[in-house]
Amino acid sequence: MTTTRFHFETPSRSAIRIALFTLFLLAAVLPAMAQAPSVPAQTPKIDSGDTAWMLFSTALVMLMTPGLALFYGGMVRKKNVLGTIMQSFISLAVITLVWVLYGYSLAFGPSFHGVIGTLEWAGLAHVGLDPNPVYAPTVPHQTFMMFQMMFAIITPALITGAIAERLKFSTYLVFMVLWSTLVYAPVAHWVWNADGWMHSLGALDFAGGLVVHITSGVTALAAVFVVGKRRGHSGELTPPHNLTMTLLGASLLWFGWFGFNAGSAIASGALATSAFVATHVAAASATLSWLFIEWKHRGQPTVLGAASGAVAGLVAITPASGYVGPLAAIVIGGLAGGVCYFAISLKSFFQYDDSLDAVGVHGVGGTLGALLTGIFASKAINAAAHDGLLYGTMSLFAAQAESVAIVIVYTFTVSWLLLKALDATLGLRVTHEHELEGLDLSQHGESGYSF
Amino acid sequence: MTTTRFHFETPSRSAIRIALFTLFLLAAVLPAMAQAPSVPAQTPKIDSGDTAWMLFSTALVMLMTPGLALFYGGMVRKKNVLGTIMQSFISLAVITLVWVLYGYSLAFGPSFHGVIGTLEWAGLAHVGLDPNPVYAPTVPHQTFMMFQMMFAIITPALITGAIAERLKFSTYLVFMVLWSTLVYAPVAHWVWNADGWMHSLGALDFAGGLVVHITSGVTALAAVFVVGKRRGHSGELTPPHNLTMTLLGASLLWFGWFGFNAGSAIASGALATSAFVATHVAAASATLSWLFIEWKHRGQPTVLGAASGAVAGLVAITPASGYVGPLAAIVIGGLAGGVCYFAISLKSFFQYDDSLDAVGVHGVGGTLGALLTGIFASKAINAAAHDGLLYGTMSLFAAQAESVAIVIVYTFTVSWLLLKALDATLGLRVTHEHELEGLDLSQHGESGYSF
Amino acid sequence: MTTTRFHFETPSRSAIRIALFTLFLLAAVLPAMAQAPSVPAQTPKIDSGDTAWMLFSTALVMLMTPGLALFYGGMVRKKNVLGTIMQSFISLAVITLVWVLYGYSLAFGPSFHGVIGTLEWAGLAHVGLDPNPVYAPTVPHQTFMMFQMMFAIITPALITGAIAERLKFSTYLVFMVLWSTLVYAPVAHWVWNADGWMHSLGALDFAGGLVVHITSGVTALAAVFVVGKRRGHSGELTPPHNLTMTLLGASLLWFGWFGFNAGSAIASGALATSAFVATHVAAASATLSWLFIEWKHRGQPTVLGAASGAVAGLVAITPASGYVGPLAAIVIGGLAGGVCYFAISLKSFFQYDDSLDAVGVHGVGGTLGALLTGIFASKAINAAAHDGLLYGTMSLFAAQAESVAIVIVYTFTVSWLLLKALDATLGLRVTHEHELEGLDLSQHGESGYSF
Amino acid sequence: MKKIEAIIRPHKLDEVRDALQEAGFRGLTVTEVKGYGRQMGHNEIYRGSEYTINFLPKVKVEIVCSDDKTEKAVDLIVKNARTGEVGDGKIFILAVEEVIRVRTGEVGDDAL
Amino acid sequence: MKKIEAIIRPHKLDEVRDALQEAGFRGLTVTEVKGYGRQMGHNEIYRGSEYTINFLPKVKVEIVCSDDKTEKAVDLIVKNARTGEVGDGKIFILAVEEVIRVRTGEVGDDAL
Amino acid sequence: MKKIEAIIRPHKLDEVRDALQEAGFRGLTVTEVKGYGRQMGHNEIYRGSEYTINFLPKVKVEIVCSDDKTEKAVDLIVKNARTGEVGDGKIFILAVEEVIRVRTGEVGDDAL
Ligand SMILES: Nc1ncnc2c1ncn2[C@@H]1O[C@H](COP(=O)(O)OP(=O)(O)O)[C@@H](O)[C@H]1O
Ligand SMILES: Nc1ncnc2c1ncn2[C@@H]1O[C@H](COP(=O)(O)OP(=O)(O)O)[C@@H](O)[C@H]1O
Ligand SMILES: Nc1ncnc2c1ncn2[C@@H]1O[C@H](COP(=O)(O)OP(=O)(O)O)[C@@H](O)[C@H]1O
Repeated sequence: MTTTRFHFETPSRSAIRIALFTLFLLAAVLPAMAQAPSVPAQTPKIDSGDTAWMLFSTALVMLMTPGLALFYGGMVRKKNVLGTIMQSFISLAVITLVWVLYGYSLAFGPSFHGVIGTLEWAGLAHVGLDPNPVYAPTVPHQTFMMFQMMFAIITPALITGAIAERLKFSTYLVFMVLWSTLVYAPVAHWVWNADGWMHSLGALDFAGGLVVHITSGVTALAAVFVVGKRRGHSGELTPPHNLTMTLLGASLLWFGWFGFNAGSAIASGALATSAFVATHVAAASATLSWLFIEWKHRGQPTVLGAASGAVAGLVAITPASGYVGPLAAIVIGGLAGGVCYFAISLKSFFQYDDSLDAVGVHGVGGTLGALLTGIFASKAINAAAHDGLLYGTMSLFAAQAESVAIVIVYTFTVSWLLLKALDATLGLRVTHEHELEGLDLSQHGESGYSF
Repeated sequence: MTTTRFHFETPSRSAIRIALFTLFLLAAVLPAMAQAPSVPAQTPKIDSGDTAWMLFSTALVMLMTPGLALFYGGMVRKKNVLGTIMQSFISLAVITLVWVLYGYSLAFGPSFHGVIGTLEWAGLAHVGLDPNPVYAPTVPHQTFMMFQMMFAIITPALITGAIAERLKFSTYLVFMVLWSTLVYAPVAHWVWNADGWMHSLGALDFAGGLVVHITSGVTALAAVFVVGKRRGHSGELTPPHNLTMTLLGASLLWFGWFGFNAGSAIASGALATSAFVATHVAAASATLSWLFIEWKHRGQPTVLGAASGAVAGLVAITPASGYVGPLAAIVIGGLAGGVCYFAISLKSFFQYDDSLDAVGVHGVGGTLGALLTGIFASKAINAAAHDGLLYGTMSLFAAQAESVAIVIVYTFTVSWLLLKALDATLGLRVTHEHELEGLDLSQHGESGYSF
Repeated sequence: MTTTRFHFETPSRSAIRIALFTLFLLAAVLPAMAQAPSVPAQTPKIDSGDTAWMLFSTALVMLMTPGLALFYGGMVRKKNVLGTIMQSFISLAVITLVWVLYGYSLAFGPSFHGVIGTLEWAGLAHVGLDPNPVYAPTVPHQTFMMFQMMFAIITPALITGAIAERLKFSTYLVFMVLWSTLVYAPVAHWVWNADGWMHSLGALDFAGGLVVHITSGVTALAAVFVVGKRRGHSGELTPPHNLTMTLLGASLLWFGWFGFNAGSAIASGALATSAFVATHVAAASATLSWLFIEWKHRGQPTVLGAASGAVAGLVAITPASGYVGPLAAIVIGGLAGGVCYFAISLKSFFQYDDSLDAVGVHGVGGTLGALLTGIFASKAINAAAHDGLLYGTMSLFAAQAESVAIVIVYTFTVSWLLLKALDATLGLRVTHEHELEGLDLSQHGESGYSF
Repeated sequence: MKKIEAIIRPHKLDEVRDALQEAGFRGLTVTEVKGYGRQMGHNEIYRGSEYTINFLPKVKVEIVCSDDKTEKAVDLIVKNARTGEVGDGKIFILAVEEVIRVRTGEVGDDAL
Repeated sequence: MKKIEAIIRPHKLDEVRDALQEAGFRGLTVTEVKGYGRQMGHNEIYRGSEYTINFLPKVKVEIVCSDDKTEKAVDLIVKNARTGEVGDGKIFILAVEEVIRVRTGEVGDDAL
Repeated sequence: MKKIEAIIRPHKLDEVRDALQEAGFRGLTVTEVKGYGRQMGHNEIYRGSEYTINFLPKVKVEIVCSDDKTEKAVDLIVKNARTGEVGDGKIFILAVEEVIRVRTGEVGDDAL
């Protein structure tokens, strides 16, 4: 699939071409529908409880994307609220099709030398309702595919926080498709595919510290440099327009994260419970740690700080959630709250405009979490894990550090090139006038509120 | 409990009648309480995973009604926001009692010649915690009853979109009760009751294309004619007052629809997964198709368009969700986005005021979905299905078309008569002054916002 | 654990001390991490369906706290919206740590003469992933612990409704910790611990009428007296600033309450279904009963009334939910709507300022529900129950009344002393200027909205 | 030049604007205000407590025009904003000493 | 006739309104405004970035009354809106040339 | 004394405020308004229906100052609010008869 053939002249022309291309793709695959996955006569291995849990988790992770939309949407100015929400919401549509048509095959399909999946599972061929014994022995293969789809959906949306209030919608659509293909799918393949080459490193990533948070956070960093700062002298930047929306978004993220992490056990039961506990406890601990540090440092415990702390904790516990107990989760959360609090001040220091702190929270928090996994992971919690530094073993930590470094370098390079190419051709950024007018009117012809 | 002392003279007279009727019913069934459904000593057939999934699905479908409230509430003017939200919210209360007292019995109880249920199960007599082998062999009968209740709740709420900003609250309460009794319960009986007469047609309706969307959409059409347009010259109609609320509502609908469709498998496992996948994929595809068509047609890809497309896709996939694979779902969603996009322009053409497009989305989308089921349904996906046109069989499509026609004719006739009768007696519409003042103040004595 | 050693001079000093103390605690328990709960080689008794249901229920109850935040947040003035939301949200963080560190051990740990738990389970020692046969034989012990945690989280948040718009944030943090330790944990121990002394009374409390609603409602009553009325002459009190937020909150509460009550079956299946049905039906019935009484009494059926009625019904059914059938639930809900409607007028009569009616709804509704459990409970529904008055047995009702009286007296006494002590030392109430300025700016340095 | 300030009912705004526009008035400025006057406020009831809403939503329309057009503008406003019920609003006329158009710097009648 | 424009603190509005009403002033119009003046704004901190909120919420009260009542009105406003802290606000008095009541078309003092 | 009312584009507010402040103008009051004028409104499309948004967001800046500073203020506003496109706005100058500071009761120029 060569999405590179895209060649946009104006937003609407590009729109129609995408539509045509989609149709074309559909035409190509429609004959395959007769052989679509079927309910086999006998599926002895499907467990109703595990499937219930995984379907529920999938629904929860789906809800995180609207949650993120609100979390981000509340932090921007009123004139950008719809555009910001849309950047997350539309990912539900775009990445779903990418995933079904070829993304899942690239990430989880039969591996080509551990580097990328072949297109054997494109259009979900061979991805049926029988369990896939490798990935998910007790639930239908499509359940696993859907669960993973929700991860692929939220990841590009996370990036948009860094370049909020200035991203061109039409280019963003193309970016999502390409980034998902060139960054997300390969990294997911390396880390999670049964034959992915990073397995040999022995690194652990329970629910996506590398695959979701580091990729999105590092791309966010590349994006702030390529896209540049928001225009207008600083005085014009007004505070978050609706923090109640942000709080609601943070709460939905927290709620959905139970599916994200505990669902990554790919079964109901003890491991799911353990990840569930670690997730919640780390979020709580990070909330308090951010809040108290801010209170000490700035004199006020803010509500946005509490929400940000919670998200930072959730990010950091993600890679570790299936390998650590509740007390380790308290420590991980506590560190995440503090480290991310200071990480977001880096932007003032280095003078870049990571508008909603995608770098500071997802990049830094994800990296921290991946490294702390190398310290706190314990075979006592999850027999499939390795012991971390705390238990006297050095190798896991080294593997974590190595895998973090590799993912950062790969992601930054490819994302930077991709963003540069898009900026030079389609333009990543709205015009000055459109930025002043706001994304809502300029990109979508709408206003968020007509009170 | 003596609510009988109530003595209403005005609008509230209808209210009191409902109350009296309710009391009467309660009085009749209270003695039965001692024999209320019991946890039997042995319930060998209840599957904990299936029950978990169905309880979860029920909760999800319940959440759709508040989701709809927000979806609609964001699209009206500020002065009508509470009234609009209330029209959905109150359905949770009113239809719950209707369903427990007699609605479930009419729809799913022992059939009277395939036409309507008897009152044998009124007050949930015989609807206990043992599984009902016909409807749901692995979950308690009450689980199935509750799941179905949530469908009965959201359906009348869907109608209100067509006549938003002018419906009289007191009359609406009476309408809900009567419509549920005269339209929803019979159609549900015909289509879903094990002995319903439409079974013999061989039509398929997995999760309510006929029962939920066509009935509500067609009644919406009848209602726009009976109730008439909103007053005021067109200039006075202001744009949606809060699209962030609408987006949140659409997201909750999407989230809840997993329960709606995948829950209609009435068990966890392969079929639920298949329906889950089809639902999500169709929503994604419809979102993009609406968006791109609008972009081409109007020059801007709107956020409201994306949300509307998603809902249109969810509506259209509803009857097909348990019978089609993911690629067929992409096609169904893609068609739904396009067809519903053009369907909503019909109102400008025919000059009726389907304010929030209940006809264009639920009527047209539901009909489209029911017909497409006749094209794309496949025994390979669900052994209980029939093959559609695509697989060379004509009979299913014919059955679908016939059942659609029957439901449309029945629903339109009964709804139109009911609405006319209510308009002539209680009045369906608020007064001119109340319409100017807004539903919030005139119907409820409140304001949505006091900023 | 002697949190009484806290000694706050200024908010930020206290903050840092809490942080230090937390660190200290962590240091103390970190070595224990190696012996953290492990996934045992064999866990034959974990049921995947039951665990799926309990994890889902736990997530649902977690969502109730943000739901409560919105429910309350919409009812206050704009200048207090963040502060009000924060009072609920922060409970997710604070009580989580309390519960993990020692709260769960106090409430559910090995009993010290039926009065309080020992610290044997502090830091979740011995609370692993194997099922605890006493509390939850088919799910991991940590699942049960997490489910119970969510109850401990929402309970202090409920109290804040009574003293909204004037509570000092820093003192509130201390209050939460102490109240949870001195009131919540003991009462939960008496009622729900396998060896709790109130078991011998034979009282029933399925999901927390005593433990959650009476404790919070009675503490709310103590708080309105200790804290006093909001300042400003009455004309200055403006109506709820955003009822759409309140409606969304009420909807999330209703949704979450399925987990709260049906999850209290601690397993999927018949009992969970029965509680689910009772919960929903009671909410519906209470919504209508409040609405119609208000309509008759005040002339308008308000949207806030409907939402309040729903919550009142959910509160009242809580203790009874696992012991009554749907028709009894209709009666309980109907009574709750009416009784709570009149209970909230008491505040005008007695001239206290229970700002958001925590006393009227949770105190009165919880008491009513506990007493009605003594009337309507039936062994036919739940073999583990006792029959209520309706079935000719007096003893259960007597036990309910006795336990209600004991919990009220204990809670009021301890809460009143605690609140008085905090008021005298740290100050419970913001200064006059801060109250005028609003909690958002004075306590958190933020504004909810910058439109 | 005069400035006409008209406090009117919100739902009359479109009619007033249309009438003024047809009559050749090319500019006006609108502010949402709350009015207190002879028109009785209404009561809103929230959980049993009554709140008297004394301040009612109104809009203020401001039009600056040359002296000779003032009467015409006032007539149009009165005609189109009137319902005959208490609360229709008031029109105030003030003298304006100078008008400047920001874009061009033009002053006086040319700036309108 | 005069128009009195008073920029005051929002939470003083009810007291001012009550006082004016008791003294027989039957109408006024209120606008939410943002004021910039000697009163220092405050800082709000969002995720480590400080935002200086220079514009503070104020309300503008407009009362049109006959010349002889102007002093009375000003006195009442000053008395009831004062806290003594910087930021209490200002009162401006402008001449009004004509007043018309929309409902009746009455003009001048009768229209008030 | 004069009252300067300037209707300008919202995003020009900060520049105007900064310029005025530097020039020694210590107080002003801002109101969000909607303007109707030569500048064409835009169309918003909601589900296929077009809504013409004729009223565009503007802000009204009010500054009361002594007669001699009026010109200076107007100059600064014109310079800093101008984009050269239709819709830059208007400035109106009205006479103010008296100014009172609520906090102190001072009147006239002292009150500013
Ligand atoms: N003296 C006044 N000064 C300023 N505004 C006034 C005055 N009197 C009335 N208004 C405004 O005019 C509106 C309508 O006045 P009201 O007395 O209610 O009815 P009517 O205009 O029919 O006499 C009020 O809501 C208020 O905004
Ligand atoms: N010259 C002015 N023109 C217009 N409004 C002004 C002027 N000076 C002050 N104001 C308004 O009065 C408010 C209070 O003024 P400020 O200087 O803060 O305190 P004080 O009234 O105590 O002197 C300001 O917020 C602003 O709205
Ligand atoms: N005659 C007028 N009276 C009051 N306000 C006016 C008048 N004319 C214009 N305005 C205000 O000035 C704004 C800008 O005017 P417009 O005609 O669009 O452009 P320009 O200022 O460039 O001529 C309008 O939006 C309106 O708020």
